[in-house]
Amino acid sequence: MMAVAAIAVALQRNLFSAVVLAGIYSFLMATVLVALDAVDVAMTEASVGAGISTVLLLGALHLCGGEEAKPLARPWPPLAVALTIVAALVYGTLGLPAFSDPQAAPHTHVVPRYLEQGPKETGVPNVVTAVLASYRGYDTLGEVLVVFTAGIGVIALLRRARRRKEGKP
Amino acid sequence: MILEHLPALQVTVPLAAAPLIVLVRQSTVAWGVATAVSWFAFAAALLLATQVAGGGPVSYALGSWPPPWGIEYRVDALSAFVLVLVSGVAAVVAPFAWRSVAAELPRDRVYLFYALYCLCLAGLLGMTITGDAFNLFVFMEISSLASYVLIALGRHRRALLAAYQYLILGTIGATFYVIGVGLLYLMTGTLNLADMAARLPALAGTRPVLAALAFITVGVSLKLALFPLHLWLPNAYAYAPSAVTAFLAATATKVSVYILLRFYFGVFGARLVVGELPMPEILLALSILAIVTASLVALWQADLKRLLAYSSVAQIGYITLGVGMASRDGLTAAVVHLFNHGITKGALFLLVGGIALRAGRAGFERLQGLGQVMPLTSLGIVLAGLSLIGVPGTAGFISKWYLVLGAIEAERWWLAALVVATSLIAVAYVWRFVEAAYLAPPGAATPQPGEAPRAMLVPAWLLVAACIWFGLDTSFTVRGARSAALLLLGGAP
Amino acid sequence: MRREPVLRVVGKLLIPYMLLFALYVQFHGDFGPGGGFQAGVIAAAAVIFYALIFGLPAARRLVPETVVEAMVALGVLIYLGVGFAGLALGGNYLDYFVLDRDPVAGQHRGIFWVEVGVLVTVAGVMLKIFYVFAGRARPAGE
Amino acid sequence: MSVASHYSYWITVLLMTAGLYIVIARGNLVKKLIGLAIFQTSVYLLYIAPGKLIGGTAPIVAEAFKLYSNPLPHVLILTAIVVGVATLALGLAITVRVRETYGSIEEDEILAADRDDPDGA
Repeated sequence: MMAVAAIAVALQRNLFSAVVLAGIYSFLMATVLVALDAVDVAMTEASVGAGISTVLLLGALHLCGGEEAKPLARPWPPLAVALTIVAALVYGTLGLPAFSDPQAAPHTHVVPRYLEQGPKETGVPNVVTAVLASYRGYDTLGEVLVVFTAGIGVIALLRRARRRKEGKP
Repeated sequence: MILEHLPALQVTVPLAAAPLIVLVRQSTVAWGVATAVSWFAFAAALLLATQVAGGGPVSYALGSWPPPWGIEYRVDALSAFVLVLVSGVAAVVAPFAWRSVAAELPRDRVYLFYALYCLCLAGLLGMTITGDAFNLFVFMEISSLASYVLIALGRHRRALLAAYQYLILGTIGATFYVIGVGLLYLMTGTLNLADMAARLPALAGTRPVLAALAFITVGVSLKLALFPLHLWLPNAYAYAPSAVTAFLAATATKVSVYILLRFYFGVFGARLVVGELPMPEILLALSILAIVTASLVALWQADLKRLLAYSSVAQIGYITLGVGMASRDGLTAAVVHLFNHGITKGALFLLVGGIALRAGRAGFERLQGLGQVMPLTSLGIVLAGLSLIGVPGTAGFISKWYLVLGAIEAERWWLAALVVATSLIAVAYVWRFVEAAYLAPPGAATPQPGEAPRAMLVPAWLLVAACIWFGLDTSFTVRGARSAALLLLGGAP
Repeated sequence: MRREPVLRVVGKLLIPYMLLFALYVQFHGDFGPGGGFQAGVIAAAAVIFYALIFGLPAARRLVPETVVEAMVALGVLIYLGVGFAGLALGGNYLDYFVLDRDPVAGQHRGIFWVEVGVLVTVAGVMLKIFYVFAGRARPAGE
Repeated sequence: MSVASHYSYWITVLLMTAGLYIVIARGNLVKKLIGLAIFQTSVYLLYIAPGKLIGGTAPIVAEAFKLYSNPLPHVLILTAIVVGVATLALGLAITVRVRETYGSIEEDEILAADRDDPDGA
């Protein structure tokens, strides 16, 4: 279903429906993530992908107008690029550990300590939170800074100047 | 005690400066904080470099969690070298920005500019210093997002489109990098680069590892504008505000080269990359294409800023050429050229920024007779241009010298000849400036006589002086680059 | 939309609960899914909801732009501050063990403040972006 | 190495292609950003799917469970989602500015406008 939604987005020329489809896609993604036990991620994807992103896109559409002008002139070269990448990925993934293989490297290295020691060392039973805020707290700091950068970037780009400057031709 | 925490402070102090600037909202204070912070970063980088030169790699566990469970900061000869370059350029560009930014940006956005400048600097430093693959991605995004905005703040409306294209390609690059890291993680179960390197030899040659190598190469190549993935660079450099162009040209692509080096030699290991795969050949071919085509395209540009931007693509080709040789001299050349080209291009773009302030833009029609109108600026451009060509006595010569040495050592005579021959194209495009500035009388579009303000000229000349200084006294650059090259070939990250 | 009584009443009723839910997500993050980021998004969504029902000027009165901009910066500073506190108390950067005599309690305290920082910045940024986009659409909204 | 054991990867690859195709092929700036978002989301699956263990539960430690899915990719992807939305917001902000200065968000129209009027109106 997600695949269908993604392809529908690709084919849709009305930007408004493309945005709505992208929102649906995000919700489907969130559902899949719940099935994969990633509840924290699913929650974020639902609120961010389906919520914030859609609101932002709709806001931008409101400012930009909503119909895509032209059908594709030459669809083949981009398709070729995309297919090359598929080939590389298929080649790469064939050697990966099989789905749900408990002996695969990600399950045997590094992570066991989080699961076994995490609650004791940090006093937090949600291991995702423990890893997020403590073991890899510095990544989260970086993440907050990315949000911060985007925030002040948007301010810098879109704030209405008090007076119109000649600096912007 | 401070010394022991330098690796963390190196990045977090510039990071902390950004929110402070946003809170204060005052452009003078913002400039002061940004300058102070960049000088602090420079001092910290120098101290770290001496520490590393004296006592080997420094490792710092953030949050006191031992790696690979926590995130590690790791400074060795190579990263210390890049840290010095990035923070040094930042320290020179910050004073320059004072007048340049005031002239090019609306006043109520100036403080935001400095906040973004600090973020961009911190992001680049964080990318260099980190020993963790995912942390690298996070900091890459900080610096990239900041630089997209910085470019979009340019005065010309094309700056917006340039920033947009850079955003799309940069994000694709970063996502490719994440895919590569993901594959590596699935195979090794770790994100720490050193730990990865230790666990990879057992898996060498398996398909996911090869695919990861491919994805990381393509992703990072997009960021470092390796031919043919350079399309975003000329527009971005040409339309960004002058201070931004100088800073990004001197640092951003260099940090990406550093990442490529780190992954090739520090993680995958020279044995896999050089020994079993045709990576060196691919790199050599692409580099040669980059050097030749970009140099030729540069010849036809009508604007000095664009000319220099295309020349950057060509010069990056020289760096990757050195990487592709994968020998001791080749890598030394790559690392030395990383540094030398950083300061040369920094100097050139700063001087062009001065011209842009006086003349509006840097189209060649406005440069007619500039030698009489702005004598110091023109002289600086010529001197730095000599370094770009690689004339003996300038920094550029040193890098080309090692490139030729590396080629001869590998008995690739044609490669040595090519390096010399392509330098002649550089002569041609630098000559175009000389011709306009000194041999033509001032035209209608030439600005009124008068130099750029001292606050802009002094930083620019500092870098010009550095181009000459590092051409004569090579002890810092070559020694640093040599130990970095040995470190890379030694296999240890 | 501004004269819809049903919406206004429902909005008035719901928004406090949305904020409450944000706080629940924030502090329950230790035990169930959730944390600063999600809570920040929900809190911002509550205010955006308010703006949609009562109009942008009303939302701007409720949460003024300057406050939002300060939030954006303050959250980051809280997070960085936790890191520097770790340094000041003799640990490494972002070391939570030293924040309390009992290391586990220290961890708890560190995680708590870090999540607060995330909440403040994320809510601030999301709101700010919304304000900026919406303000762009209706120039008279100032 | 059966095909069935890798089907989660196939889905990822398919989504990735669709996203990337939209980015490269489409000339509309907003559409490109949607494509970019899909491209990024597909990476989430690449990370998370292999972390799932059948019979495991979400990584919230409690007495009743013994087997948990891998929490580390979850953390990474949380960060990646945030980065994605930050990029999207910035990209849209730039698009809005482009629209205001050029009056269009179609790539070819903008390029044509630049050719006709290189100095910018």
